[in-house]
Amino acid sequence: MDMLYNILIDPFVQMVDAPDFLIQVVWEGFVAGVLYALIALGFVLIYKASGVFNFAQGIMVVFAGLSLVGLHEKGVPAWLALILAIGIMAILAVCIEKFVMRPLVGQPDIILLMATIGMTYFLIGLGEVIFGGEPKQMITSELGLPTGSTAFEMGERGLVILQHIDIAAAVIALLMVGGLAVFFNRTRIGRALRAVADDHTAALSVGISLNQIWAIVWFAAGIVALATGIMWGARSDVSFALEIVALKALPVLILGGFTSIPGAIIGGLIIGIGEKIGEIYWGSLVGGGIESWLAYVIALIFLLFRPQGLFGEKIIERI
Amino acid sequence: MFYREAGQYKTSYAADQQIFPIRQDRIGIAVILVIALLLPLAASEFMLSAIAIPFLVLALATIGLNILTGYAGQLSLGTGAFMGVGAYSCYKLVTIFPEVNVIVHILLSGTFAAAAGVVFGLPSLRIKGLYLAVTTLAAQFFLEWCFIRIPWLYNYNSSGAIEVPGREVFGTLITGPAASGTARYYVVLAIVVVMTLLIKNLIRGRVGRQWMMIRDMDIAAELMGVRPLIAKLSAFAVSSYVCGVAGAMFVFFYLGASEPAVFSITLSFQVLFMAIIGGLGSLVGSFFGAAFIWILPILLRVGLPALGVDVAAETVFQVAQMVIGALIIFFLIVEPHGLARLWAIGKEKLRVWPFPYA
Amino acid sequence: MRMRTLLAGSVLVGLAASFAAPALAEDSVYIQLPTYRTGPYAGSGIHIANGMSDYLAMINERDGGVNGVKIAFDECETGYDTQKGVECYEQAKAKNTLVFNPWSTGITLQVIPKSSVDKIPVLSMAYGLSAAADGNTFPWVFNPPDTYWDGLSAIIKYIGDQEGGMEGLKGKKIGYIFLDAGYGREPIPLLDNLAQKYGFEVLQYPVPGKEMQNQSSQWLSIRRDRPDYVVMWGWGAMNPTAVKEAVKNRFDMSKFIGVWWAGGDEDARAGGAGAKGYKSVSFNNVGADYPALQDIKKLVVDAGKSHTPANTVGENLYNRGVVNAVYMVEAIRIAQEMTGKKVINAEDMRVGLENLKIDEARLEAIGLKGMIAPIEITCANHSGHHSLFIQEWDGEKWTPATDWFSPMTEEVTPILMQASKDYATSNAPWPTREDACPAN
Amino acid sequence: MNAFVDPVGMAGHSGLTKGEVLLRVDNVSLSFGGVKAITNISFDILKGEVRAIIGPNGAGKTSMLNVINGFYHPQEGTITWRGQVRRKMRPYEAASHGIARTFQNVALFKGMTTLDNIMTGRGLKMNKNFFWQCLHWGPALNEEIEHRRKVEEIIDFLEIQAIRKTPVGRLPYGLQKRVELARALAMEPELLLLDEPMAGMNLEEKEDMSRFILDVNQQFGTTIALIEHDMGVVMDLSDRVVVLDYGRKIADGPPEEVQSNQDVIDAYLGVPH
Repeated sequence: MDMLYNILIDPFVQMVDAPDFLIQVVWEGFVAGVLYALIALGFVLIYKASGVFNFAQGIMVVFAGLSLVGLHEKGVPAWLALILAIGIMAILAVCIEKFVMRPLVGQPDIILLMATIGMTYFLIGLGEVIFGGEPKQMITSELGLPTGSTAFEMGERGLVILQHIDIAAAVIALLMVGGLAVFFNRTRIGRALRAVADDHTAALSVGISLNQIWAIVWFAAGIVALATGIMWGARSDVSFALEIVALKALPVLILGGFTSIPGAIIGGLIIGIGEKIGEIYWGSLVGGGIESWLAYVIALIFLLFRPQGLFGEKIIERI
Repeated sequence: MFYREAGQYKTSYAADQQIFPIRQDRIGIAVILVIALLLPLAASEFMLSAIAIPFLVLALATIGLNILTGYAGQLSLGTGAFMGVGAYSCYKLVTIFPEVNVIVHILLSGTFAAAAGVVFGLPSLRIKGLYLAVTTLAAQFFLEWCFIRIPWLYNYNSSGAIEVPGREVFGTLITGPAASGTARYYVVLAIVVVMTLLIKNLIRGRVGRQWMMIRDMDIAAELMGVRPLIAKLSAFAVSSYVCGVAGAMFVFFYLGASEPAVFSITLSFQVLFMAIIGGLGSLVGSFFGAAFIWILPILLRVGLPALGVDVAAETVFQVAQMVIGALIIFFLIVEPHGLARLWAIGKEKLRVWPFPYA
Repeated sequence: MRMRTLLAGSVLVGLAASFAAPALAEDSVYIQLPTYRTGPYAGSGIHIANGMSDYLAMINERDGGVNGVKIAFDECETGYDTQKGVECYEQAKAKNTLVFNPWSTGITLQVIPKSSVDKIPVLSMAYGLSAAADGNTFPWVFNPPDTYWDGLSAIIKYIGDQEGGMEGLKGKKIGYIFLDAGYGREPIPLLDNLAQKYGFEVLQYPVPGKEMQNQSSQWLSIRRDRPDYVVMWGWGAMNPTAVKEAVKNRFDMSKFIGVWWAGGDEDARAGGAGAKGYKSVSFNNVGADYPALQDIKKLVVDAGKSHTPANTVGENLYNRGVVNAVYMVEAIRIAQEMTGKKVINAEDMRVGLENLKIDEARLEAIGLKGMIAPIEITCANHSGHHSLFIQEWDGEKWTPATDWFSPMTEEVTPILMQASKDYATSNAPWPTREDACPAN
Repeated sequence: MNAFVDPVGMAGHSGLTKGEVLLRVDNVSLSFGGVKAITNISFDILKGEVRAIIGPNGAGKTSMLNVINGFYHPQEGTITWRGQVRRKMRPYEAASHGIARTFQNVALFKGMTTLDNIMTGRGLKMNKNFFWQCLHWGPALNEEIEHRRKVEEIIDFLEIQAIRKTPVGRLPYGLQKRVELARALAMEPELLLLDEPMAGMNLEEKEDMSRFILDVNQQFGTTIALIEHDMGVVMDLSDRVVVLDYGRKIADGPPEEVQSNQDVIDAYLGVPH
């Protein structure tokens, strides 16, 4: 009886009792969700254009963040370091296209997935050789990002604290999504990209260069990775442990669908907010720490009812 | 010239269906087995304990994953957790029934992993491909959490770890810290060889064909009378059983003690690599893959400094990691179907050697 | 083709050579240092590794080794991964290391059962299995100067002092945020005991290893529960994230106390100005003004014989790495005295460690007076419940916030003995000590 | 579901005599979302005959086969199989009831050899349990060899001995079609559904295939329902023809009769509706 009360009633009582705290929890979930969504966005971009499930997105986040901070540590001014980091992501994109994607064109999904895992290994090693293994502080203020926080008083003891960097993260994420939407729908390259996504061979036959498109897509994913690296780095620090956080994008992806940009955003928010609320209001019932698997279970249950994901079309099997 | 099957006629279907229909292959496998049997005479303790034993155990785990992914076509990222289920159940069995032969426990522990595999395999009836892979991560992380959170599993040890007690079989200590590398090696070798053989049989019979039908074209398979529920879940069960046994052996014959972090996603990936680099859907490939992913980095780490390349330990480690990453990509480009396919191509070439075409 | 054969051949020769025991020169001993300069825990591991190897290098440079016996040492990268750790151990065994320092609780747990069989002492300085302090049960394992239980009791004692005595703890809420692994879970039984005894409430906030950099849930819960103090058992990337989150959630930093492994300079620095007041319990002082550290700077770091950045010499984790090396060097010295041999082996090393005694005079001679408290290991007690102190982050560096004080030995000892007994029974037949310790 | 399985050999055969109704489709309708694939179709298949289903592209022919072997479940109408009205039925149940088929786009198991592909057709008739399977010895081995013998008979019948151990992915299209037929025959079905068995074949291959189909029908007495575009083949092979257009039945009867039906001619020539 007590247990039922704890599961079914008590969490809601808590929520009503401390609405300020609930708002804070939802906000934290929202910010985490935005960051998950950013990582997921990188996956989606590449999957859309090349059908590759890019496992290396996580390490690309780390790599991008490390390049930025590492260059700054070497005495490069922040703005120049940012430009150089973007440049490094461009070089990386070209290399990946030339040395990995091009030779593997037309291989089954799982082979391409494995290749990206191979890339992950390579980049971890490379990153550690170049930048060393110790975590680095994100150069938040040097990049002109806000660092303070604003607190809103609510009621007697109520308090909602909003970190400026989190607000910035949300704004940047929004801008990136908007920018990508414009890029996909309004530019020539964007249209070519969508054509490639629909059918590689058909795209080739109308004179679209796959190699060029892929390099551009990987570059776009690299920029998304850089943004993610900066934002997440500002929340904790830039280190190789960050790579593990990227795994969180996977449930987001199956929720939102591998090919849908709005799906990535909404999936990210559902997972972000869902797991925070779950952990804080229900997690303590089983000793806490359930965040490590809650997102996957949410996604799994969801998939059982809707195997095609949030934005996917209903699958009609044919033979 | 030497590797040629000309003149070897099969006069019965039974003879035609042997695992090694070609005489030279039979000789080859016999030689390998003899070498494996004699290895402890020549090898150092380090080679046995740090290379040979984990190699064999991981090869078995790879075979387990290969059943699921290579033969039944269901991608799984939860291998590490299923190995963990095997290891923890074996630990519980050994501590609850100390008088029973530890090898019995190890073989039994797989059934618990099989049960876990079936439960987490249920979504495979509705979910396919990469989506399924992500859902197996739910198994990975949930089970990992259980290994930490259910103190009963590690007998309430304050350290949260499980330690392998010493157990004897036929008067020889085979587990625990005092067991010699040689004893542990022979037990591992025996279990791995026997299980590989049994699985080979399973795969070339009706059950294996059902799995491959589901893999190659699940709809057609169903139209031909395969029940997806049974075929998929049996693949999950057998695969997890094998992984569970491998997990139990990993702790009992290699690590000697273990904490939950051992069965993390890293292990799952490691085994997946072995399966893919070796070649999905190939048993011999599982051994190749395990050798590539397990032995090569050790050779690099031990070998580079020994060559007189004077670099810091972590650099060797990092370079080894880069080399492995690059080699994975290289092999995928050269032969996406893994080392097993390279091996098969090599054998075909050898059959007609010294002529380029037959 | 010839090139390839040549290469393959030389690899094989090299391998064969490396598997064989290294041909030691007459006057040197070998120590393998398992370290991790890569992976999620590298942030903490690098400084430790630097401190250890620099001190050993300095001893070789300045004194030509210990009593003329050079210390040959090399690192083995574990990446904090147990599989690699076991590999390093097997390698170290093959190369006849004097002592094995796992630097990871997981690896320590793996090697403890093997150590007594292989006769290699395991030195797990203030980590690993707390129960191993019982020298009667664990003759081959050493965890000086203190166990986690000592550390926790010291923190509680300190909190009690802040509240005007232990009775002030009554009705207080103490939050415990920890890495959700054996390491973080070990202190919980003692924490519960103490809570019962002193009437405070314990709130647990586990941080899964995968979520080290994503702690907002834990800190939101802390904000909701408003504990009076928060105690942290963290390592690697978990620490800086926790400090940042604490600052973000406006937790009173002076009431946030970490274990010694949560006291890295970079851990605290991550919180920026807001981290001022963050505390951690410690058994070594920071700073590079000690003569021994000056020697390291002069002979090793500035001489370009190490990749340590000069500004990190004297940081908390670096100095702790030095302490670990000091224990080893002193143990070698004592072993030499006791056995009369110059070149000792691992079994002699165990004797050295078991009789390790560094008093004030010796500290003075080493050139580390004031950095650490005197220490003494006995046959029965391999840890020693030595004095600790609380240090505080002043925004730039760590400064002592208290004097040295001793942990609650009387609370720790029973739970420690019980744990050691449990370990031996659950791992029966656990080898008994051949030369029983004299009863004291 | 195993009621019909006869482990010894001639599984699933009902004992109906030639000319009796084996399967009847009554008023079947099928739609996906709002799209109607089949509207109110009724026809029957008699034991021992060759029944053709023809019609222009998109007429719902393949959907009809899919309904018959349980892959799609019609929203309306019933299917009577051997005199029993069938409710919802899973494809594997249809298979165990003696319905086998081939596919429009070859649906062989690409990772397996010809021999293994055909052996899969014997799966329903093999029943040695898991543990014998692991040992691959004694009863399991005998079973395997017994079925191998059957499969070898089919291999001889379809003249594909030379490709026995070739992975099917490497075979040319015509041979793949033949292996697929072999696989279906290995099931010893009572009703064999062939979805465009001659699509993409050259004249010679078509002749071979026609010969095999007739032989199967005459030698084994297997009832055959086939979809085919080549009118010549249809007219030569089939006893009766049912014509579909836009999901509706527009004609049903012997080939000559259907051939002269005005609706059929219009459908094929594309007279606007």
